[in-house]
Amino acid sequence: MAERRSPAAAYAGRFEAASRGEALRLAELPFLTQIDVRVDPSSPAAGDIGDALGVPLPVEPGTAVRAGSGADEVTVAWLGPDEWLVVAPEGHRLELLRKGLGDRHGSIVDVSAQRTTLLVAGPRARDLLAHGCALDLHPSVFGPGACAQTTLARAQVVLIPREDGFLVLVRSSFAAYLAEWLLDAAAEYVA
Amino acid sequence: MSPRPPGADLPDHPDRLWSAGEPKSSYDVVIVGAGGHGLATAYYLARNHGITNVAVLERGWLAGGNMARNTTIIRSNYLWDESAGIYEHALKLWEGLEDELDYPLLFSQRGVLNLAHSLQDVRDGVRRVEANRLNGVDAEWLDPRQVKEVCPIVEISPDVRYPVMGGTFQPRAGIAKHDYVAWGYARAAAALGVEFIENCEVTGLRVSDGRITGVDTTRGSIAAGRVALCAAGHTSVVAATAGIDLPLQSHPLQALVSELLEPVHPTVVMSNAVHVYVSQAHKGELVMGAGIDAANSYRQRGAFHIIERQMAAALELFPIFARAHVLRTWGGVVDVTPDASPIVGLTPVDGLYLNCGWGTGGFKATPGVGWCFAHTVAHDEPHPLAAPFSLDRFVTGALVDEHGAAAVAH
Amino acid sequence: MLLIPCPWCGPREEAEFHYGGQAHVAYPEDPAALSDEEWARYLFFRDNPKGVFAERWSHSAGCRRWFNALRDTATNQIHGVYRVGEPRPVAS
Amino acid sequence: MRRDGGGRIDRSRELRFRFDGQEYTGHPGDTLASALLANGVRRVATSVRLGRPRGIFAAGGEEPNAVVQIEEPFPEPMLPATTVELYDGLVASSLAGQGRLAAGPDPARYDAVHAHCDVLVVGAGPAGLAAARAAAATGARVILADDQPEPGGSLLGSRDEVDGVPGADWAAATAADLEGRPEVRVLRRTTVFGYYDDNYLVAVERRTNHLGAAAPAHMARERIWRIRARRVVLATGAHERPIAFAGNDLPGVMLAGAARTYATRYGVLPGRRAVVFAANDGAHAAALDLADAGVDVAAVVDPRPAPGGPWAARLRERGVELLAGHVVTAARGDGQVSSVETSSGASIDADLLLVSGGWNPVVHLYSQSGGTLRYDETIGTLVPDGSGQAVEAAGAARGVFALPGCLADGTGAGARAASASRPARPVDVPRAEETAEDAPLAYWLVPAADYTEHFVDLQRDVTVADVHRATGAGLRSVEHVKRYTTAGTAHDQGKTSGLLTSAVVAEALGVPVAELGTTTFRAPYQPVSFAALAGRDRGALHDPVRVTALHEWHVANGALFENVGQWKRPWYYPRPGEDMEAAVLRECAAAREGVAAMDASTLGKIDVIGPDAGEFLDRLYTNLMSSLKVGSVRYGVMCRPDGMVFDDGTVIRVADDHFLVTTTTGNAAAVLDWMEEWLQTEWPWLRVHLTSVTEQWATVALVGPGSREVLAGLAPGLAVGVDDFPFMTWREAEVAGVPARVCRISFSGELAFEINVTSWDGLRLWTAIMDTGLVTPYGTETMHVLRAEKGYPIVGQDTDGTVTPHDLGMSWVVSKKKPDFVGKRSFSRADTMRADRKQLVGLLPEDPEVLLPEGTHLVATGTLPEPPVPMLGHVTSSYRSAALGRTFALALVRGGQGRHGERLYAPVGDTLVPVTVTSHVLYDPEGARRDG
Repeated sequence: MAERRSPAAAYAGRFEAASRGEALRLAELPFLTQIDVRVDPSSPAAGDIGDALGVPLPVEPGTAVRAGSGADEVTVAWLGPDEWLVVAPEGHRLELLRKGLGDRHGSIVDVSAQRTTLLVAGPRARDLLAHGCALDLHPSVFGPGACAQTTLARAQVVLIPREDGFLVLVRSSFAAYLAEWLLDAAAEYVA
Repeated sequence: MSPRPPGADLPDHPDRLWSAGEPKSSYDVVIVGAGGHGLATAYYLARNHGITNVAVLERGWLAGGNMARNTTIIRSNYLWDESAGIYEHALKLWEGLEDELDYPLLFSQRGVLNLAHSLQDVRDGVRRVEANRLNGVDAEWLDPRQVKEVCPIVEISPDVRYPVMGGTFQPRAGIAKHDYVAWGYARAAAALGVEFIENCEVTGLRVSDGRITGVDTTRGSIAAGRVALCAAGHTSVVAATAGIDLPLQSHPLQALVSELLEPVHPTVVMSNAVHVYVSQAHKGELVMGAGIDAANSYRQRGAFHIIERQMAAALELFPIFARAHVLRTWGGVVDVTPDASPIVGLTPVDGLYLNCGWGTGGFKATPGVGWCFAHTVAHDEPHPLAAPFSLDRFVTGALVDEHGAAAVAH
Repeated sequence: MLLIPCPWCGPREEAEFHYGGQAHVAYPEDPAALSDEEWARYLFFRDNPKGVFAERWSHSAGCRRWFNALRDTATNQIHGVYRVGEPRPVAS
Repeated sequence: MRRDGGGRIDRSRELRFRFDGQEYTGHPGDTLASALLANGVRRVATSVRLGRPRGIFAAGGEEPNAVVQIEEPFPEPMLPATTVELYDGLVASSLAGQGRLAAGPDPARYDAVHAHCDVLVVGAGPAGLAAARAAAATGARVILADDQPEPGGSLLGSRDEVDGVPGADWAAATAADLEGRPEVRVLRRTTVFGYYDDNYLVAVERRTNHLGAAAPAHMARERIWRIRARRVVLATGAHERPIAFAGNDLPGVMLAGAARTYATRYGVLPGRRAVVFAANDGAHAAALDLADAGVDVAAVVDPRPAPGGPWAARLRERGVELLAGHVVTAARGDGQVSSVETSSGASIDADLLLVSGGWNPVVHLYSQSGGTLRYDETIGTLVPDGSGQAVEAAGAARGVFALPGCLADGTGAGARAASASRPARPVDVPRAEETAEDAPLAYWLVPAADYTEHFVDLQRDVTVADVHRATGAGLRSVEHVKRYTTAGTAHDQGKTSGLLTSAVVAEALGVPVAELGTTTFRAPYQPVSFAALAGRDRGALHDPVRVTALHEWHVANGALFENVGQWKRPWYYPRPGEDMEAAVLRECAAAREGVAAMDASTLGKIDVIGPDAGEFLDRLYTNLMSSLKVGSVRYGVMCRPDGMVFDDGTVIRVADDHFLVTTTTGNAAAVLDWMEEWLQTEWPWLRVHLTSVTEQWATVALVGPGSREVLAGLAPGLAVGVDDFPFMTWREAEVAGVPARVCRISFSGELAFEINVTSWDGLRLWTAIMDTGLVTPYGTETMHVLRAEKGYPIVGQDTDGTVTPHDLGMSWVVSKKKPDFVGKRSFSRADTMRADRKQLVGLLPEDPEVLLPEGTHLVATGTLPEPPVPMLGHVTSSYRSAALGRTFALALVRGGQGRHGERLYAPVGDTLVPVTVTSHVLYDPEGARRDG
């Protein structure tokens, strides 16, 4: 029986080849847990979900929090005034969150396979993304702790800056397009 | 040295066109807007109906609005009977217009191709062609190979993102030179006694007891027995002064030209799916139009990303254009109705007549609109070809939904 | 390309937004009670001013929130944005 | 004509190039124009209308004459020779106004990039460099863009000093300092060509052109910069303007400043013996520089009665004749200037006639920003006069022409621009020598009896006589004159001719230039290639290709694909030797008689969660959703407020407060937006959340009488019997070892199951299904045949935005109980109540082999009357049916629901095909097959 397969699996080799130089590192981080959380941020339920996550839901637009490490690491990204995306290693705490919400109004939806996560890192990561992203990615504006839903090339993405690069969360059906686009844009940096 | 370009052989303009003057205090008919529609209406009022005490008021310079900004495509291959009726009437008039006006209009019946890029485009295209034929409008369905025969530079490889799966072709369709058309009408109307007043913006419609009495303008008040609105994108603004709300939204529409190039493009190609339409004008420049901006605006310029997308689409269809250059971009303001069809006819105000909502289709309709609207103004009742385009249809629901037929109705 | 200040995400490119036309056109309380004329006005008639216009936008490629903006259609200048449910500010 | 020394060219290297078939050489640092002049080439073009010889007139992008065709390394039409950097192997040819496109594909790459800054400075001349320097000193993020290969602007073509060093050296040092700062970006060879709303400016960087055939293939040849700037300083300089006199188009007539640039920057003498015709001191200075470079300046003709500036004195000191109060009346020569006639009666032998009617600030971008312009009578030109955007012009771009003024102006503007972002830091103003100059005279037109050789627009061959003819024809607007004469519409967009045309019109009409105004400045400032604007959005990247989790399997198994929106969907899977018809008949038969499977993952899926979810859906769907039981599935239709069908799909109730809605493939995003719009803007009190899960799930439709058995084999834990698992219910189960949600729904009328697994597991599920060896994969074409046989409409194919659910024969899906839902009110409008609306019917061609083309219309009579022929409707779907053993179609027909059994005619080509109208449900109308 075939194994499960991530949306950008076919690009692993080309990502690796593009990452051989000093300039860039490209990779898919497959099978991460992703949970879409909808809840009134001022409600007790929001607090309980934060407790379940081990970190409060960030209420400042365009921010993300990161807590824990290893298998317990979790990133919570603000997507909207009552919406967050929880990103964590595989097999993470969907049920804990459901328990946190209880039967109060809100929604906890498993969207792990809705988007896949691409890592764009290295000294030229910002330059690479600037070819297709209209946001100001300067670290003084969009550094660790920030996040954004925006467009990269012609795909909608969630961008989460890290110390050494960016997580680019892209809808699974667009993953191949975006991978091709990134590799094409990277031609000048990896040649 | 290369051969003499066709620009060398363009016809000269007449030595006498018209003269714009000072407004009189009163006219039988005031036409608001000296664009193509206003000028053609004035001409046919005088020629067909003998009404010559007419002033055409223009807030800027004559034919300086959308008439000066459009991509000059002329066709009549519309889906719905109502549209085919008025646009085909226009096309028939186009075919005799140079003689009628005694003016070289560079009317060139080089055909218009509408490309299909999906199975649904094919269905819609065949549907339109078949409707055209039954309506007596010339139309053909072409397979990709035939598309290539009509326009050899079109990329018909099945390997592109949105391959060409065929196209409709109207051989009698084509282009004309917009300025020459306006000037031809203006000159002919002026010869019949019509007056043109430039730099004269209508700031209000004067209504008394439910009847129009005149207009207020930046050059004073002018009395009028009848007032005909031909103000395109600004119709809402003018009509609002008489308390008339219209189902119109005004949007920027952009177009551009390239430098002069040796002839490569023998026809007109339109593609709704990739939002581009292109022809090569007589002097050799590629003339291209893009889609409209989403948001309402009266700024006569559009957003740059629309131009970028238009170029990407153009190069998918015409890889040969890669190193052509955009010389100039510009925008017009088009007034769009909910069903992408115009409104032509009477209003709740006696003696006030409405001609608007042509969206992207105004230029090609010019003679037909002028003819029908002049009839409407002269007889105080809609011309039969314009009757389906009443304001009332939005109440009954009897729309002429060209949106359903095509994303854009260029 | 306008720079539209999403009331949540801050200034973003126009291409991230979806245009929603005139703001404050409420769905009728009881459509069945309306005449054809009144229903047609709800369906099809919208203001089209040359000047300040209260209009709706959705930050469709961002936080997906609908909001309102006051924009001058003659200059494209945005005088202010406000969230659904907030009162229309006085245009500057 | 190359000088022995001087200039910024690298004489140690020689570049070979060809022009009009002749071999020449030049040096790095040359433009094609300077290299041609150095080789004594004077005629570089033929005019477009009159066929007159034309030479090089300017030294920059404003060049109106020397527009050439690049032939190699790759054909490119219509480039000003003044903007083409010379490279080895360049082959170019002269043109007569019309360029040539390459026949083959352009191999080059192009791209685009977004950039943000506190201060964008456009132009790296003295004012621009000073502005960037002042802004950068505060630590602000600065972009300095300049169209030349090296910064310096006018300093490169003059002998002025700044801060005690030659201007070009100061520019190089300043640029080097700027480039060393981490927050400053200096863009060379970059032309800012558009200024849009909200300080969005676009520029094109020419990155590899100057490398010729050596350009690296992986580098983008041109790059569009999309720059969002907090503030903008426009230091775009000025263009010198010509004067209209007889023969002013002859090769050898050149702008005075251009001639100085050729001598000083490129080390080229544009002629040996010159007459200068100018009404400003700057041209006197240029004359002196040219004299120093070795040009014999025979005379300076100056219409001003007594030009007395220091330059005039120095000219006199050198023995140059100064004809004050005089004008040049004609340039004479056969193919190029050989003599110059003046109003003093003199005829002076010269091969070079340098003209300067004054300088026009380059206000194009300022105007594009929405800025207004004011006519300045003293310098006879348009200057910036206020913009709604955060921009200011500096230096020559706002009419400050002298070097010290430019440096001070730029410094001030740069500091002000940065102060919006950073605390101010005092910066010293670079020093340059002050020269007291006499007031210039705005001089346009040399009076004459005959104006047929006084050119205003060289590239369009427009003369003063042409302009007079236009005004004589009654035209009063400069826009009309432009269109009548075509002045200002050529490749240079009137950079040198625009204001001159206005002035000639103004004089003809007897009105001030200020009153007449000028034509609008539009983007792009310089022509930009289509390819640069398209960037990398070409070919496979033109528009995203969306694929499902099963895509690789479809490709590997020979599927042909249909574009549905951005998706690639398998269309059909031909076996060797099969055409589409054969493949589809086979796939259909498998679904009707055996088992077949389709990848249905592209359907949109939306989780609708919250206590008011049922009520919310009741408001949007035409039928009742709140009554749906947990564990059940219901089909629904959504209409727009105008009552026309917008989308359809199934809704499953996952839990009391949780529905999962499916949408059509093409409408998924639109439906989500639609739902959010109603929820957020109309019913914000409803406690509902919407989450797209389209790609969370891979969906496989398992169809056919044998599907139950296949599913049972794959899902041993699932009770699949007809009573255990009734139609329109769903179950959770493990299928092929993968957790799945299985729905018993059918879009074919057959017994069918829709299996949803996470998209990671999609391929696994599909492979397991195919590995049974029992299942035939089928594509969208077969899906369409199957659903059409059952009369199920496809939104967008059988509807076109003018069709209600009633028209589709689906009144059963319209609730009569609900007081309201979106669209309901429109069902009682006059037009939607008409009995003769177009309604969905089936059509059976009388000849069962005849397949009606989709789009065919229907008429009532067996012979066609003269057009217009009344049309009754059209064919929306048409297929050859394996199950029916014949062709059939669906159609929208006027009053169709009352026409069952009627014969109509379908014009196909030249024949009229008789067809019988039937119910739109042609296969298994009793629904007997859905339970297997």
